[in-house]
Amino acid sequence: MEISLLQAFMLGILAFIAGLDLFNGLTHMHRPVVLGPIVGFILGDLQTGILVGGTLELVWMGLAPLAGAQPPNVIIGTVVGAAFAISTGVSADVAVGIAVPFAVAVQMGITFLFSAMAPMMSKCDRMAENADIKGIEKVNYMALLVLGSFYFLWAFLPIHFGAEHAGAMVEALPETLIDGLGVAGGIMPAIGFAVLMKIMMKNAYIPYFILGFVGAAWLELPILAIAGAALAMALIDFMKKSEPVQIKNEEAEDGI
Amino acid sequence: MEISLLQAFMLGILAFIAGLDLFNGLTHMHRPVVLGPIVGFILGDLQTGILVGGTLELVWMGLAPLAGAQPPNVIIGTVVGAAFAISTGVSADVAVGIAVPFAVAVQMGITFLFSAMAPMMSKCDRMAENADIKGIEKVNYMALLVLGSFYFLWAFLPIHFGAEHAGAMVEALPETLIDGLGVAGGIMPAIGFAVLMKIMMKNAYIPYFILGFVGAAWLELPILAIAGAALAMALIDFMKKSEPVQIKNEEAEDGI
Amino acid sequence: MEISLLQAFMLGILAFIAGLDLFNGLTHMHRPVVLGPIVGFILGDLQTGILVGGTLELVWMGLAPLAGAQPPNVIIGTVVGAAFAISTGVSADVAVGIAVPFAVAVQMGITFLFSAMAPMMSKCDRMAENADIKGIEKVNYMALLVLGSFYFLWAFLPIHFGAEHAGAMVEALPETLIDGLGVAGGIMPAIGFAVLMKIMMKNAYIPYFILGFVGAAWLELPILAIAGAALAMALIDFMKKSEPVQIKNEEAEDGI
Amino acid sequence: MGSSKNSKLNSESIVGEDEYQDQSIGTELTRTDINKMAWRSLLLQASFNYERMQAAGWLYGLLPALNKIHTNKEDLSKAMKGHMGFLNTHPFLVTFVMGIILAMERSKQNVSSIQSTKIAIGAPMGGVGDAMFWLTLLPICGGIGADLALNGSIMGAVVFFLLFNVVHFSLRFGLAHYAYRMGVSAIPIIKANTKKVAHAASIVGMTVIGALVATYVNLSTTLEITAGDAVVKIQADVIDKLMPAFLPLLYTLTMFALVKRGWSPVRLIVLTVTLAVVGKFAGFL
Amino acid sequence: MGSSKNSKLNSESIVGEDEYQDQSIGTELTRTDINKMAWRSLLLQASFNYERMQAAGWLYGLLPALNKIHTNKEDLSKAMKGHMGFLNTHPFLVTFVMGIILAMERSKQNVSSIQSTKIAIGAPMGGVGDAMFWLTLLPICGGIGADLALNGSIMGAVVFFLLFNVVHFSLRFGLAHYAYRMGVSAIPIIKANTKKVAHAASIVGMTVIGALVATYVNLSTTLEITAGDAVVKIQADVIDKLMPAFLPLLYTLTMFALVKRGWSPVRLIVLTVTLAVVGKFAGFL
Amino acid sequence: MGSSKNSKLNSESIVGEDEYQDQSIGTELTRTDINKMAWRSLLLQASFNYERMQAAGWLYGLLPALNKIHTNKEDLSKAMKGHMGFLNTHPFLVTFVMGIILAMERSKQNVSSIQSTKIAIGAPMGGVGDAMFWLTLLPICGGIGADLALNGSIMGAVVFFLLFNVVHFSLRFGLAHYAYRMGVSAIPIIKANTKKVAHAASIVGMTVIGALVATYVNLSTTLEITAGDAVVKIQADVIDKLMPAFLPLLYTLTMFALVKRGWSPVRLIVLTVTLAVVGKFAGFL
Ligand SMILES: OC[C@H]1O[C@H](O)[C@@H](O)[C@@H](O)[C@@H]1O
Ligand SMILES: OC[C@H]1O[C@H](O)[C@@H](O)[C@@H](O)[C@@H]1O
Ligand SMILES: OC[C@H]1O[C@H](O)[C@@H](O)[C@@H](O)[C@@H]1O
Repeated sequence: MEISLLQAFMLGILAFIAGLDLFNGLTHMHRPVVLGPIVGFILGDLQTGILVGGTLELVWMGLAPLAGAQPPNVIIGTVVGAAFAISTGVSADVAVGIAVPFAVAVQMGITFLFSAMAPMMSKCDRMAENADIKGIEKVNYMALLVLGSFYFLWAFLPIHFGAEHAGAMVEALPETLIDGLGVAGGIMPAIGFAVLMKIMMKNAYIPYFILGFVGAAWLELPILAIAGAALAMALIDFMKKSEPVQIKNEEAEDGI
Repeated sequence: MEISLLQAFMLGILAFIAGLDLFNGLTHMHRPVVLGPIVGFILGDLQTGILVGGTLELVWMGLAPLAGAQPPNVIIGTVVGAAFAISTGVSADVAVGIAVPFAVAVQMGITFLFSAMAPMMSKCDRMAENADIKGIEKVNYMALLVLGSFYFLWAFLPIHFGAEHAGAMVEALPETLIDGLGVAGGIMPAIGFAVLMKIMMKNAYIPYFILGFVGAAWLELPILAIAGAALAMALIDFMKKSEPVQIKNEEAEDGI
Repeated sequence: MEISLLQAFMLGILAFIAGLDLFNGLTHMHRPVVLGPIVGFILGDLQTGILVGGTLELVWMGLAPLAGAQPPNVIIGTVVGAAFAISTGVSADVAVGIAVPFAVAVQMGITFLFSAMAPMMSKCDRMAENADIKGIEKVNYMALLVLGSFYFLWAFLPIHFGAEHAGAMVEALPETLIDGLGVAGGIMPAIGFAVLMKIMMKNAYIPYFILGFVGAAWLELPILAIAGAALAMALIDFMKKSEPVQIKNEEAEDGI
Repeated sequence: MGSSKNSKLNSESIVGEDEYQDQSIGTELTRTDINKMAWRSLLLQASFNYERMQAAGWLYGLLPALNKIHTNKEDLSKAMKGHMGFLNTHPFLVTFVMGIILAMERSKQNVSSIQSTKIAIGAPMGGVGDAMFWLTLLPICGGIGADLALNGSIMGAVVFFLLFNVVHFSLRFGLAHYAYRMGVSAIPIIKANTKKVAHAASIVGMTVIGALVATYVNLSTTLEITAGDAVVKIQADVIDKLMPAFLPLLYTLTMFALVKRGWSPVRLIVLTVTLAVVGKFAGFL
Repeated sequence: MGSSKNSKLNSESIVGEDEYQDQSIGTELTRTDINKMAWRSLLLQASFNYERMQAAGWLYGLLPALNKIHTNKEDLSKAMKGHMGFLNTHPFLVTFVMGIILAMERSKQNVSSIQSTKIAIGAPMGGVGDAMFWLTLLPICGGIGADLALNGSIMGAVVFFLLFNVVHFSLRFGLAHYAYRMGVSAIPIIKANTKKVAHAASIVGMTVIGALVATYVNLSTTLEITAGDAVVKIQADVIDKLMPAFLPLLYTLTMFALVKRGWSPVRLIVLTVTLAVVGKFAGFL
Repeated sequence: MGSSKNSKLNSESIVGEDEYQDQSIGTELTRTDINKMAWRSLLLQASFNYERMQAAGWLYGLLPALNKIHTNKEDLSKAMKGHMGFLNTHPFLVTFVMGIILAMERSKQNVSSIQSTKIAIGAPMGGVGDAMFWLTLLPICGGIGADLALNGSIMGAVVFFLLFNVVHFSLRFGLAHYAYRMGVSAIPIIKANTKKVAHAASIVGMTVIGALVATYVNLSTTLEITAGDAVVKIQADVIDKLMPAFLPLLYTLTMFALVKRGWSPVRLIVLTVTLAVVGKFAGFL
């Protein structure tokens, strides 16, 4: 079966929407179990779409972005994989095999985008300074547009030009650069924390910063446990401050 | 050799006494090394009793009730096991094999009793309220009687009616119920702690409760370590409270 | 090749110097890679010395005294090993095999010396009491002399009398005594801490001692982590003390 | 945790309940009194149960002395109520705790302060005693006894019994007297620092209770959600990763809330047993 | 950490920046306002990036309400600047944090106090939510859906979608209203204890940030020094033994120092990217 | 831990001993003085021993400077006595500690405060230095050297020696001057907060000592009680489960008690050695 330009275009639009849903909206219509049937519907073979969707759902089972880290991209994996499965009639597993390099390329591409989006934050800082509500909103909308277009391209191109030609594209990506951006993404929260600390850090809170770090770095406690212990310390401090008055009475009583 | 009714009765009484000794008195005459010879003496074969006792002592080596949790019951294991060994002439190991289901049944039975005894505590609360000394004492004595009788039956019945018939009884126990009571026993200290917290918990101590919980739940520290750290915190607090006076002098000196 | 008395003597002197360098000076001329060539030079075969030194450097790679604990002694291992390799023409590996018992004996001997040196500290205490600068200096110089001579003997004797004869000496060492001294060395810091605590321990610091102990004994935290957490506690305390004044203002404001 | 209104009401009412009316130091306890306490301590676990564990037996051991100390009947009632609280300690070391607690009773410390101390000292001694007596002394004596017995000698029983009980009874009585003397000698200091001591004891006590909740309450779900190929083990995959001992904490806090609302422990026990049996039956516990 | 001169200047300037000029309690937010916030929270991650993560999307969600609360334009600017700070929490639980934060904004707490609270509540909820929704709810719904789908039924997609989003949207809207009401009812207490609450929030917030630095910043060196036979892995053999998360700490403190010197985040990002790419190229990252 | 009478006497006598009579800031130390200290620091471990480790060598390094600072002879004696206390740090980083300590001596801090600081900074640096120099720098230089040597070149020795010592001596001298300058610039702050600084230093110092006891004192029993079939390993089965490092703690506290009773260290050493040898002989150590 041949995929028409219109169909390829519609699959690109589908990827656009699903791509947004992965991080925004989060209705999870981007999961293979929903996405598969839609691809099938577009390509005129709903039944295969359903089956491929079910299969891919199991493949991506338990893979979700935790703390911003990207697993191989579920959307491109599903859209491209299901399109190949339906058009060439190969089994879902084989189709996934073909889609995997694209899913991985998009995983890296998203990492790239999320790093490249960082400098935009300073612009937002200035908008915030000027109480520019519209500006902030526009940045968010624009970001969605960029992200969605990115997904559109990664679905449209392989489907329209075929995996072989698109595969060449993937291989053309400069690997160290992409890897370097992945590393940069891992480090970047440091800048976020630095900006945060500029607002919040006073000398009085240095000790608590140290305690949190010791707890996480050496004792490998999860954030929840550390927040619990911190709450305890905060409460002790909170209740202590009101004591001096009480103490004086007590001392008076005790005749010290 | 046949075991007479009188002998079976005397072994029941022995189990009564030893059963109490397992949790009260704690002279440990209930351990196989002592109990074996007594069973032997009652059955007129001291020598076999001694040997069986020695063997069973090794079998139960290192098994003792920790934090209220019951291992397979040593007393029924020994009394029933030794009685079978002496009367049928089988080796001690074989006799233990026969006794094990009874030892396990009693283990569960004790768990049951220790759960069933819980509601009695509210009665004790009311007696305490009324400063009813006699009442508290009676509850304790009654509890001993119940516990002892339980042991009496579990020794007397299998020995008098034979393992086969008694075995049927064991199997008749409704398992999920018994298991459910075991689970209940595990949860029940929560009620004890709740009652305790009603007396002792003031807002000022919530943080320490949290810290203790974090230390035990996440860091898996033993109670002793937590008590040590808590002692340190208490001492710091204890000594800090007397400081204000001192501080004022210091400040005066420092000319602040 | 025979080693002359003069050569043996010079090797002893070399061991003297290198022995000191292991703990003092620490230029690390005592490492095989430097020591080997020097031994070769003294024995007139620089080239072999260089090669043996390189080989032994790899053997002792990563072995250095941590927290005062001695690995098998690198100096005697090198001087004696290299001397044998050069004089008998065996390979470096075989020579090391011959030198190992001496290296181990010296390891134990140093442990012995470091335990035996302990009583000298009380003498130093008295000198400190009298502000006797010269005395303190002399103790340090004497200690160097003793240590160096010890190295001299352990290099000179095996080289001069041959490994077989010297080996007998090593075996004559009373093992339990030596082991006992090793154990004593492990315990001895307790005395050092006791003396330290006499100076520094006030009741107010008992809690911190406990916390440090709990952290190291149960949580197995390294000293650096504990020092970090302690610093945090100290800072909290430090900043709290200056608060009372502030608090009063705050209270006044709040109208309490 | 408790709205501010609730806790205010609570703390007020507790203050009243907490203090003994008669604040004068109680009658001295004689050697005979302490010996009696030590003898009675043999029944520490007579009414052992999983809600309060050794509570009623512990109270049984203290009763004669409490009766002597608290001549005021209301005070006696207060004391007895306090001592019905959860306790689990080692039966051989219990007299050590008892001795100290009796000294505190004599000096008429607040109930909450006494109870905190009981927990703070008693709870860690549970584990210590188990390690020392159940896992060390007992196997050693048992091993010696079994050895002799397997050679056919009745001396196995005799030696075991004597060896074990010499340690047992010297500790039981020795610690009782030692602890009481120690406690009494501390009375003046305690009296002079009542509030501070109470506060310190509460800190240790409440920390230990927090730890006990995570250690002693055993509650975990066997729930597994199998949806097609996916199996999610609620306990191992979700709860343990987020917050170990979450269910014990949740259950304890629920019980606490209900107790504060006036539910009687019996009701809570019935609730707990029902839940446990139903849970076992339905397969989620 | 920061010379005393520096920090004095800083803290002075912060005090000024920190407080809102208009201290009167803000306009009440209606149900519609909160619903709007919940809807907008769907775009929490619209401009997700690795420097501030959800910051701008978070601000996007709050904007209408902030605009209503801060009629003073300078205050609005202050608020917006604060909310551009780093945040990462779970997208399903975010409205809970939002609700509380809006209540605090209404009561005109200090910016630093609001930001501390945001971090103190939001950060731990990230892990909690991931465990509950990504690792539990999602595989369960997915498993059910896939099961039906593999039988060829379109109901797989439908059931999955409905099941999942019933939970999703009830939480998103339910938590928003619940948290806001809770926050508002706490306003009087917070108002009366402004400084204390701020201090307590900062304690938790800064402790959590300390932990986040060690958890979120991923920086380790692949440097291995091979010298003849010897191989020293700088990360595994040296740094991890001395101080795990040393490099993340170092890098964060360096960034902090540069931020305090007035470097703009963009400059720091350029620096970071350059370093990362060069490091990858040179093989030490 | 020390009856109240004891500790009162103690603390009084300590207060006297603790302060320097001459409270005026000491003579400035010149670059030459600091260089001299750095040179002398090469003999830090000249009289190394397992009781005080580097104590006498440390004192040796400070002596010329101490002599210049404490013109009052009694003060000199006090200072020297203090510096004879236990110390173990890394020999390459020691000058960093020395520099700071000399600045504190100049500002006439209390002896206990100086000693706390010494431990608080010096002890953690021991592990840090070992990881950086013994386990990283040394194998790297050694590997390079060995590589060249195995090719038969004398350059192996030369390169090793130069490479290693350039790092070694730049650190030794660089840190000495850096630390002293840093310390001196802090003098005014320290002087203004003498008591607080002392308290803070003691907190860190005593915490570290608590940790050192558990880390540095190696004492464990090989005792196994074999009773018939039962084998109880006292260390692994009992002590380690109850309280790891129990024996080191016990022994240290015993030593402390004896020191307070006036036992001389020599007597304690003789006791320790006797115990160790007897213990080894009898097989329980
Ligand atoms: O970890 C919390 C949160 O982090 C990021 O914001 C994303 O990866 C979310 O999917 C995740 O829930
Ligand atoms: O754990 C302390 C203690 O707990 C329960 O009371 C019983 O199991 C005792 O045998 C045990 O010693
Ligand atoms: O551990 C720090 C330090 O301890 C001792 O002083 C010696 O073993 C040194 O080699 C080591 O660097």
